[in-house]
Amino acid sequence: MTIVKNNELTPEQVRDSKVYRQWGLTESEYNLIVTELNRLPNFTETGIFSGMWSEHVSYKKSKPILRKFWSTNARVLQGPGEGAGILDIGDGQAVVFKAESHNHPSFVEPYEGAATGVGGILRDIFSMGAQPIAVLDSLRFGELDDAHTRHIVDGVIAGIAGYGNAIGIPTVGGEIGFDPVYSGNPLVNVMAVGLMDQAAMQVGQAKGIGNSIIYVGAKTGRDGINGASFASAEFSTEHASDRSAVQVGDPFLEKLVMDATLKAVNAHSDIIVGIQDMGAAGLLSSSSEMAAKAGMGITLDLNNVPQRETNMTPYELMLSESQERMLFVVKCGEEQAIIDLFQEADLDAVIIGEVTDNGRYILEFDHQVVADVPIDFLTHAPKQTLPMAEPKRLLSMSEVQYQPDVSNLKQTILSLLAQPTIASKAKLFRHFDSMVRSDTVIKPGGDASLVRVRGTKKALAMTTDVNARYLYLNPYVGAKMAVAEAARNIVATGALPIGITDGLNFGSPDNPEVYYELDQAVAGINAVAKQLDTPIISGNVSLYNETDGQAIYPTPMIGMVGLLENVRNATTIGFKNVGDKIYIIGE
Amino acid sequence: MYLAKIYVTYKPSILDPQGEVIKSALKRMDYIGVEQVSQGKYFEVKLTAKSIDAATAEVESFTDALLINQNTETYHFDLSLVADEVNA
Amino acid sequence: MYLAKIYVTYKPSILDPQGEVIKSALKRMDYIGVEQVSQGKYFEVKLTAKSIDAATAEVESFTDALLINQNTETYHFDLSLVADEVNA
Amino acid sequence: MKAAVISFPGSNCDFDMLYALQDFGVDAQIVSAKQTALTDFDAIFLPGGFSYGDYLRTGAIARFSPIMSAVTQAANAGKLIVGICNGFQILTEAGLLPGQLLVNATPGFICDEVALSIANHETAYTNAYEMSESIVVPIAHGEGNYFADDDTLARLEANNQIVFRYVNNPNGSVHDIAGIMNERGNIFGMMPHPERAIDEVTGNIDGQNFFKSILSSILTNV
Ligand SMILES: Nc1ncnc2c1ncn2[C@@H]1O[C@H](COP(=O)(O)OP(=O)(O)O)[C@@H](O)[C@H]1O
Repeated sequence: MTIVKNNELTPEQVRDSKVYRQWGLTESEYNLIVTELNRLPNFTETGIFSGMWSEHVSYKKSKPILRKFWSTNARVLQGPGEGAGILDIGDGQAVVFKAESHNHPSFVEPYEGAATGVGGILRDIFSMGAQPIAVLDSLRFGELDDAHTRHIVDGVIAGIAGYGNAIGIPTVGGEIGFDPVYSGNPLVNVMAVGLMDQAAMQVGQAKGIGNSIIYVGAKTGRDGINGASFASAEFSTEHASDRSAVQVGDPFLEKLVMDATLKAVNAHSDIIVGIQDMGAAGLLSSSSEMAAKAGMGITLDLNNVPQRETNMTPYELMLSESQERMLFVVKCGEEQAIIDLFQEADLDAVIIGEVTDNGRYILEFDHQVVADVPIDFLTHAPKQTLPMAEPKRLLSMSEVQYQPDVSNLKQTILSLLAQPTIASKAKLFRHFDSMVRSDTVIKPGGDASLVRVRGTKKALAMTTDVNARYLYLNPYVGAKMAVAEAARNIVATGALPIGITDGLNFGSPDNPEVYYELDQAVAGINAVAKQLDTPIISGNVSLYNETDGQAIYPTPMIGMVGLLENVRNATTIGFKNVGDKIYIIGE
Repeated sequence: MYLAKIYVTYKPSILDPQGEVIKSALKRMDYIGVEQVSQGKYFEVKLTAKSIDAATAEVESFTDALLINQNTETYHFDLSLVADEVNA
Repeated sequence: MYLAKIYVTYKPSILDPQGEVIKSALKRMDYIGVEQVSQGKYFEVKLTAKSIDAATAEVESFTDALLINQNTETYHFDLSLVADEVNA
Repeated sequence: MKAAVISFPGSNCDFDMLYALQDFGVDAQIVSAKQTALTDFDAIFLPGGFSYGDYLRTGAIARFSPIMSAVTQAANAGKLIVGICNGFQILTEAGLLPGQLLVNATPGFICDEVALSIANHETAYTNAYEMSESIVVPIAHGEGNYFADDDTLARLEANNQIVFRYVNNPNGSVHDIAGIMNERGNIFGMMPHPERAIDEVTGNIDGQNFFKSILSSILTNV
């Protein structure tokens, strides 16, 4: 039987106060939990269901659409579902990449929101056993004539720089756009690319009865509690109390964690069973998903979790989103080698639990069981199939193409170039160290960026693109255009496009028109991806990008990676010689 | 003219990576009595104002608006009357 | 246990670019009374020591050695006796 | 020649420096800042990065790492000590080079490629450069604003200790100083990154002669 901690609501109080609704669980979800458990869930259990069943963690609303993504070809070693996707690039090597959004946190706290976004996406990469080699971003803000927007822009740029520069992974490219629809809901998407030997591939699974769960990295504090449900809720400008969900990043610590993790993967791949970073819904989602994927159970003793603050409750420990933390599953009896390796780098590494065969998620605290629920149930939020409706604006849209009225070409070109979205972003991206690691062949300022693979002739091209106005006018065609633009950027460096990650930024899926946009955008991405043979191997969904009922444009960022077999064949954007001919290619 | 001395610190629940790093450095340097370190910011602002009350209001207003990050930081300050002299 | 509050500022001859940036931002935000801004550091250090004299010596020693750079910075501090409690 | 590249917790250009040295045929290896001996090495490199997060002041905590007494010993023994970026900041904090690196005059991190003029060609770091050459070298720092008091500056100028100057000062450094050495000439620090400018593929080879200079001066001295 489970017990109730001091100061926490009793199961009956949870039921009667309906506190679960504030945490994002619906009435019917709560009832389903009661039926499945055959009792009332206690406070901690209710909290972990609300975290695991949030859209941000469970994708319960977007999964029916995401399933449609095409993600298999001969190169794909790992498709969606793990921390990041993996593609074969020959010579026993692989490229790993994924995108992540930090939209809501960056609006509330631009510097830390963007910084922790970079930290999180890098953990996704190195938890797969890959060395991160590059970061890119895709940013949307309101118009620059607004002081608050400028504050957000400055904070976001400084945050990406602050984290990426310090950890020493170059920020090699990205894109920035400005439009009033983003003024209350900026978009901060970051993408990271990593490189590894296929032999070192790690997946986040907790296999093997009796194997140990080891916690490594930063101590757990009360920061970001319920960040996952926070990211899955619509924003209201009046909701100032939401602001406690702020997390502060420590790139110095993450550098130590990254280096030690990669060292562990290289030296001890025989005893490491799985690795997972603690991202959204922290310890809770990392531990339960690792066990669920392996079809196992897990028992954690929360008293062993390293803690930064005193008197933290099981609920807080499980839902904290403190940064720079990872979980390892290590073969029983072999733990010391891993613990020593982390301690050598002055990092915490502590056994906090073990893998079981009972299929249950069990949490112990102060020698008592504080949660005991079936893992499969916990990690499979009830899917929701939502209604779709073609947006009214599209139904009533004129068939006639807009014809710009250009009477003074020179004037038009000058005012186009003066648009912040079109003008050079060099003033902003010069804050990013784009050259650290000394592998950057094409730096920001070209079409795509190019990073060489040291020790080989190869290089990887990478870019992020989307023009959301096109999607607003036609989500299917607009999404196709985004993939096509990304591919053109890759090809312009001489590289062959090989794969896609995405960041699907949309409004509330509960609005049938938004859900339709999401569905159409995915269909559009898919159509071109198949034509180009660029499977979608990872991605991120950010919904509820609305402020006071106003949704952003549908903004599916496309992150594309290309492979250039010989870096000496790289082509750059600049004109080379006087007298060279200029061609236009295409229709 | 008034001189405001403003002391900014992190809110207690916020991670303070600086403080931790400095503490371990001091320990390594054999300052074994050190139990806790936190690093914050210290501003000295000279301003003209009609009265000490006006100056107080002004300091609170711009500290909230610019000097601190209300999500993560908190502050206190002292205010005193000083001679009308600004170092260039 | 003792609590040392240590205030670090640039020496007057050192240009403080952060202070300048803040001052112009405040002016743009219409805090027109602001005449001068300087940004320094503020440390709170809890330490155990045999006596207030020992604590004073300790604080001076580690501040000189680590917390400031004597080329450009200077400091003053307050020391007080506090309850024996450290936040984890 | 044997070279050590010191890896402090938070160093992130350590491998860039290692690979650069190896490209020039140097027998180089990474040495952890926890080590205490450097007797085997002819030259010691302190690389760029954010040692200990650079939270207090750049280089302030790194200078108290265990390895630093060995670095000081090696310096006193006349071995070559080279600090790049964070390494320069550590050397000034440790008092092995005069002055201090302050926050950029316009606060904020900048990554760029800047022109440097060679202020002294007769050093272990510049002897391979042509007389009139001005070179372009990457910079990447938020605290590269070199400061020293007037007496120190006068001495640096009088003894030709200023090795590189910025052509267009990007960070407010006094006397446009980008790199300096001690009076004896065996300790050197600069904010720009020559190790990022040695390979045709990455688009800039102006750093090559920096390494060639070091090699030739060590080989003639050994
Ligand atoms: N936020 C950013 N971070 C890094 N590089 C950026 C960023 N925004 C733009 N860039 C760089 O500026 C160049 C032009 O970008 P963009 O305006 O998207 O061009 P295009 O429309 O041709 O794709 C690219 O090299 C891109 O990587």
